[in-house]
Amino acid sequence: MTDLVQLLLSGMATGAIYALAALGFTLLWQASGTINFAQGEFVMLPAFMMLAFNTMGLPLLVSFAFTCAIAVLVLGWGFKRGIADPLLRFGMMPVVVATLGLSIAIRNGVRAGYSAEAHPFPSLFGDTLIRVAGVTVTSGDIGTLLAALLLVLGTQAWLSRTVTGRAMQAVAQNTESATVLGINVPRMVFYTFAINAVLACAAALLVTPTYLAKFDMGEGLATKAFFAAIIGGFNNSRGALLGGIIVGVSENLAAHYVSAAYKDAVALVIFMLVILFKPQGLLGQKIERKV
Amino acid sequence: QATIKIASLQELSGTGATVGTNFKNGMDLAIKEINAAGGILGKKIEVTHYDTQSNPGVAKGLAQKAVDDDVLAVFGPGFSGSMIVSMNETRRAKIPNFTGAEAASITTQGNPYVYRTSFGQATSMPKVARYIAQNLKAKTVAVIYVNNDFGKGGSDMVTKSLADLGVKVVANISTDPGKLDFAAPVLQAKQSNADVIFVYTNEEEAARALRELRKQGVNKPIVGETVLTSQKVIELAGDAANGAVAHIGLSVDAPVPSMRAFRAKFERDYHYIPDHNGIKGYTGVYIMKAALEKAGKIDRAALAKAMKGLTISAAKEPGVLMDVSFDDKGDIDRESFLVEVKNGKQEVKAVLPALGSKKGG
Amino acid sequence: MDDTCIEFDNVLAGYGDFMILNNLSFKARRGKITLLLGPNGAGKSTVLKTLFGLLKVRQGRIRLDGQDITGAGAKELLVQHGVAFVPQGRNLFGQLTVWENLELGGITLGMKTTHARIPEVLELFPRVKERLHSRASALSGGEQKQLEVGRALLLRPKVILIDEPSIGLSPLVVADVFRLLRRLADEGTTVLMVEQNVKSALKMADEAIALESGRLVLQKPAGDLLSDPNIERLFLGGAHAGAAQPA
Amino acid sequence: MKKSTLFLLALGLLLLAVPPFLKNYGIYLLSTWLVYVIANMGLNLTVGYAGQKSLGHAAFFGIGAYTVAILMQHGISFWIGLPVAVLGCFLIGLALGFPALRVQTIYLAFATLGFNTAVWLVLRNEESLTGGTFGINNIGRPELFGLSLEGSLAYYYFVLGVTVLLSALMWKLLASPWGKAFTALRDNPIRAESLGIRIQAYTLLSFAFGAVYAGIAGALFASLVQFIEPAPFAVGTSFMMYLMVVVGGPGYFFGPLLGSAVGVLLPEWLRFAQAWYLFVFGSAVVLLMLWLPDGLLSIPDRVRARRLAREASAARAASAAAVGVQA
Amino acid sequence: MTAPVLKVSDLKKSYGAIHAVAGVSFEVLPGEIFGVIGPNGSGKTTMFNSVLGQITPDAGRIELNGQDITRLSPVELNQRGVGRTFQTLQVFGKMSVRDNLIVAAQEHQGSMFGRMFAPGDSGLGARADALIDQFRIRHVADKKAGELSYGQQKLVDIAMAFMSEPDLVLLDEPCAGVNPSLVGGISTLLKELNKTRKGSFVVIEHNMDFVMDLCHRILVMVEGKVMALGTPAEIRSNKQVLDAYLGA
Ligand SMILES: Nc1ncnc2c1ncn2[C@@H]1O[C@H](COP(=O)(O)OP(=O)(O)OP(=O)(O)O)[C@@H](O)[C@H]1O
Ligand SMILES: Nc1ncnc2c1ncn2[C@@H]1O[C@H](COP(=O)(O)OP(=O)(O)OP(=O)(O)O)[C@@H](O)[C@H]1O
Ligand SMILES: [Mg+2]
Ligand SMILES: [Mg+2]
Repeated sequence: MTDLVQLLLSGMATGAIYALAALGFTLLWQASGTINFAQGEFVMLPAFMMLAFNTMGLPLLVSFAFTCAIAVLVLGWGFKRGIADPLLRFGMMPVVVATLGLSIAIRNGVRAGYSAEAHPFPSLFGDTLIRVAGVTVTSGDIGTLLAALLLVLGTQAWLSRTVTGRAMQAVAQNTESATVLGINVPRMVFYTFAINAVLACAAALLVTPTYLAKFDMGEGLATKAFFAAIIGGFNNSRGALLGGIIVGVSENLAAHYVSAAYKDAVALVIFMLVILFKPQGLLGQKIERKV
Repeated sequence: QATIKIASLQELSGTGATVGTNFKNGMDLAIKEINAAGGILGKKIEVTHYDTQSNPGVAKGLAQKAVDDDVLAVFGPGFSGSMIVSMNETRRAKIPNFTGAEAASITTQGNPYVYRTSFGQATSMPKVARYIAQNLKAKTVAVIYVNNDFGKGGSDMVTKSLADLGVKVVANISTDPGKLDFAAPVLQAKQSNADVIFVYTNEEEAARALRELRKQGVNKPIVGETVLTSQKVIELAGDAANGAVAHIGLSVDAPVPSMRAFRAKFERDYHYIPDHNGIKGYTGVYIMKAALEKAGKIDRAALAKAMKGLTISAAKEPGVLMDVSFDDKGDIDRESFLVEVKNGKQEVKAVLPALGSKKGG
Repeated sequence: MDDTCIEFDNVLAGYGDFMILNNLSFKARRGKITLLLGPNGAGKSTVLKTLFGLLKVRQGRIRLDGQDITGAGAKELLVQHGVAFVPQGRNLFGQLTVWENLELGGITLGMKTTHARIPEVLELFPRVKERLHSRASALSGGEQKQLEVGRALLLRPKVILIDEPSIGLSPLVVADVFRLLRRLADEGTTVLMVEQNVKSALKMADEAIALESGRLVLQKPAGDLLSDPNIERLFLGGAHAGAAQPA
Repeated sequence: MKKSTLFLLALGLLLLAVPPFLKNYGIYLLSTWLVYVIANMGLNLTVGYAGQKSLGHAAFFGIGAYTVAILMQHGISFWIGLPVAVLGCFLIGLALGFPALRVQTIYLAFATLGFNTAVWLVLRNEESLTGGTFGINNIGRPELFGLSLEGSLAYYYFVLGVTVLLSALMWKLLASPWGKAFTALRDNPIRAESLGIRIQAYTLLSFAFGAVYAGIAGALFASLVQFIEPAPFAVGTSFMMYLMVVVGGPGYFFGPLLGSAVGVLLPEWLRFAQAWYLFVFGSAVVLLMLWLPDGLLSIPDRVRARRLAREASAARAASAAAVGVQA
Repeated sequence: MTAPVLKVSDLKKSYGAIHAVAGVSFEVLPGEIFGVIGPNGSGKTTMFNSVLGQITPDAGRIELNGQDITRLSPVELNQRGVGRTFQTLQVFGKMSVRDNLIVAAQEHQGSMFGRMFAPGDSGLGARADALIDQFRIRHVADKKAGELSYGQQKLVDIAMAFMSEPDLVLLDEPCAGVNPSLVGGISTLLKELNKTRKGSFVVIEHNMDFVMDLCHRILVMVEGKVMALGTPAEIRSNKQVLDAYLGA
């Protein structure tokens, strides 16, 4: 029983990490109708930036603040001007491929220009072990889980409760109509990417202690985040959290109770079942077609 | 020819990037030194590094390119899969091929042109097994390994070596490359109640495994091979690394002055502490130098011939860092170390003599 | 100052390299309903899109109340000049609810004003009111059009550009909408409307402009045109169809 | 039409005449390029023509490669292995089409990605069959009419021949009503359905045919590299294939030719950039997309569209001049 | 009495609490032009889509020439000679107008396997050209359909429905956005086809001139139910219909 609880708790902590990465996907999907295949690198880059500030002697949270500012400029504004503005109107394919190219460039740029090594990263919540009734969790695990919850709910609320959030969604659904209504389309698109950049920084701050700062950390992160986002529901930010936790927990349970070699397959099976029978995801809303 | 042209095929991107980059940097350091000191037999070394992208298909093409370029020798690749493909090309062209790849099958094919610059698993695992069986007096072992050719090969080999010594592997736990959460593998190892836990993964995963082992309060001996106690893992795992023991073929923390000096030079040039792959690359070039000097001419056939049964003493050629010798298959032999992590530092518990010099250890 | 509200002065505009409006010039008067007529593909919708800043003007000028607005963007026109545009086809946010669509329609007004005005608009379109919390994509074709018209009226525009509002609306609703536009015009709003429902549109309009191949072919008071014996030939039989549209 | 025929002839001649003057590496690269051309032709059918977002193409590449490799390992000829691979890919491709009947766009992309991961897991874990992470070594090359294709040049010509043959077949297919049906399916499936186009059948077949091309390419790849392991058939390769198709021009017949060159040859040309070459490659892909969002092969289309637009403009201006103003 | 081509009995379709179609029954006779009118949101399009297999009705039975076709897929219906248009524009935007027309009928030429080897235009070029002329879209025949004006696309859409020479065609607001001169043309065309090929048509339309002139019988739907069914003259004088739909 304690074993099960241990696995569940551990899985939830890992799941929270996946959820943080998945959150960016769901945001971009809802608010710009795109998928950013460089999202993993959008987490990796701030991780290195923070590390750099941190090694320069700045406290972690100050490093985080600086990094956010730079990320909003580079990953937010730069991405909007450089990729979203020119390509969004051509549909999904060019954006997908441009972000694929971008991920190759960022990943290998960091590798060639900085380091191919993994670097340890300080944890915001420390690494204190907490033992309760035979089950051990770390303060980092709990902190990550709570932070993920907070960010997910915040993003969700922003999108669905505020008019700006809705305007962002409107732009994604029908840019021309949004223009006609006087919605400042470029600004909404910028908000979307700026928020995404900040989310990526937050994710970097929280996941890197576990993931370690490494040029290819984004690759694995992105794959898990895709799974999480699909399972939870791509058009729903809360889905990211649920999906992440399902992936994290099911991996652990599968590794323990099924064959370890096929442990990935369990998350995969859930993923496939969800896609086929509830493509909108567990929490997503169904999109009906109208003819 | 005015220079000695060599090609280096390394995993510079993709999953093997850390390995390949270390090897490359090690090579570059050695070449810089050698060239500064006048080269080999008066000729400078000219190296071209190629990125295999950790992909055997690319490695094969690059090996052909090296052959097309008529190089004297090829270094790498370090991934066993890539090496198995590319060594066919170098063999056909009779080009000596130095590699850091560890898979046993590389030197069992009777290819006279391959030479390892470090132990293969066939050499190292028996040493680890002997330590587990004889020093730790363990009866059962749980193996946590990474599910790629490196990890799977090692796990197979250690299982066999342990069985030879009457030790049983009671849990064989595979983990994926890049795995984050070691809760399940560690729990499984714990539940197997094995006397020893043997961890055989890449650096980052090793660090995570150590952390999780500490988190779940495992107090069984934790043993590894090379990676587990490497500088990187200690850096990444922090306190959790304390107490881990590993057999290390090459270590920058070996109690050998030449090794310390190498570490200092490497750190000066590249601003980080090399792992064993850095040493493999560095010594590999010096091994070639020694062999060429023994042959007395810059010639592929002569190099290959000189490599047969070559023994190099560190006193004569300090660049090899430690005395090494090669057998006819291309496998290397030299002293190795048993290392334990104490207070975040590697401490050598024992120096294991080269296989060739004396049995046992 | 004369009562010219909208003025196209030798405008050349189109899609990419395909010029649709060929040096088009016309004027529409303030507080009047000007009807834009012409065969399919004549460039009527293009006129409205160009005016609203959605297409680039290559040559010529567009003026609004004497002010040059060539090149002005949609938002500027909407906020500073009080121009609203109801395009042809479907222009809703299908995944959002009817209410949310209305809210977004008033985004340039601020939410307080918008929320105050929404009930007024809903009174005009009871059908839409009933579906207030449905997703817009679930509405019938005509209901969607009503919502679109309502969304534009929310802005209480000074100038309203409306592209074939009758598409999909049932006769009673068409009559309602036309009556509504008439009332707005009488209160001072300038209406520039494209319609294929020529007969009923002419009855409520002040002036008619006819386009063909992006050129002005006729500008007349609507009443004159309605009583013109040539109207049948012009718009119901397709007199000029010859050049652009071989029969 | 004439210009493109001329271009093709020139390209064909080049591909026939140049390789004997190349060294092994060049020949190997060209062979690899052709292998990817075949695979991407298949993906272009699925993605470019039929509009089905597939991120699982590498799975079929792997199935083809492993089928032939495993059979050859057991002493069965390449020439038996190849049809088995084709049949296998066709059937599995059909099966993968079924998700596409339920979901579209990104959901389909992720379903196929999941399929790719599943195949990769099997390749890696079923060691007794696939050699697991150790892969399969010493895969032979086939003989053709008693001619050995062991040499790299011979094998190159063999791959070239297969490429030409498969291109011709694809050309024929796309020129037939099927081509239009695929395009209709991509443009507007709802309308297509109402016109009696069996969108289910065409969806499934677009996957199946695409898979067959990938399978053949995989078989050729196995014999080319003579060693296979699971890594080249993981999701990353599917991404790369998708990238190649889109960069080349999805829905353009010769798109895969150029796209594969970008994916396979360009990184090699960029090696002069040393450690930075993949950075340069990634950036180049981004810039290419920004310049030509519809792919390299959209250039002629763009030029033609421009010309047509100008002509239409002129015609419109003329007819406008003909209508007089009445006031 | 002749057997009906299309027989719809007690068709129902609800979305939650909204009863979009609440029990509709009618018959369309061979060679008949059958009008369907009703206020916005009265369920006309939903009824169409239920009959045509686009959406699954909750209840009811649909027969084509005496055969049950309830829940058949749109493809099967088309193969049985039922053509249609949609209320929203539904053309193949990236294909030329001519290809739009050809693809609209090619699935009726030979077998699926046979088409794999057939010429690209399936021998339908002449038929497509005839329709292009009839709908006066010759000057845009080679343009991409997505780049046409609304009305032009509508014309292409309608022409597509006729390409496969169907026996029964259901048109959802064919005249919306079409220039009056061409509305007359469509009217003439329908009458012609109706005479020469004995084709039957069901037309949803808000253009009363068109409907009253063209249709033999008219069904009036209100709130998902049938309010009236009769000849144009009867409908025009129906007090209820006047109040609910036509206005004075
Ligand atoms: N998918 C759906 N979900 C919920 N409600 C729907 C859906 N589709 C249609 N409705 C509702 O059903 C009713 C009938 O719609 P339908 O489209 O059939 O009307 P219609 O008679 O064609 O109207 P119009 O003349 O405006 O086109 C409408 O009130 C609409 O809101
Ligand atoms: N996006 C586009 N790209 C290229 N050409 C276009 C585009 N939209 C419209 N056109 C062309 O511009 C011309 C005029 O179109 P416009 O939509 O202005 O016509 P319209 O007068 O509104 O016709 P309708 O009555 O059919 O709505 C048409 O010939 C059409 O083919
Ligand atoms: Mg128009
Ligand atoms: Mg309708």
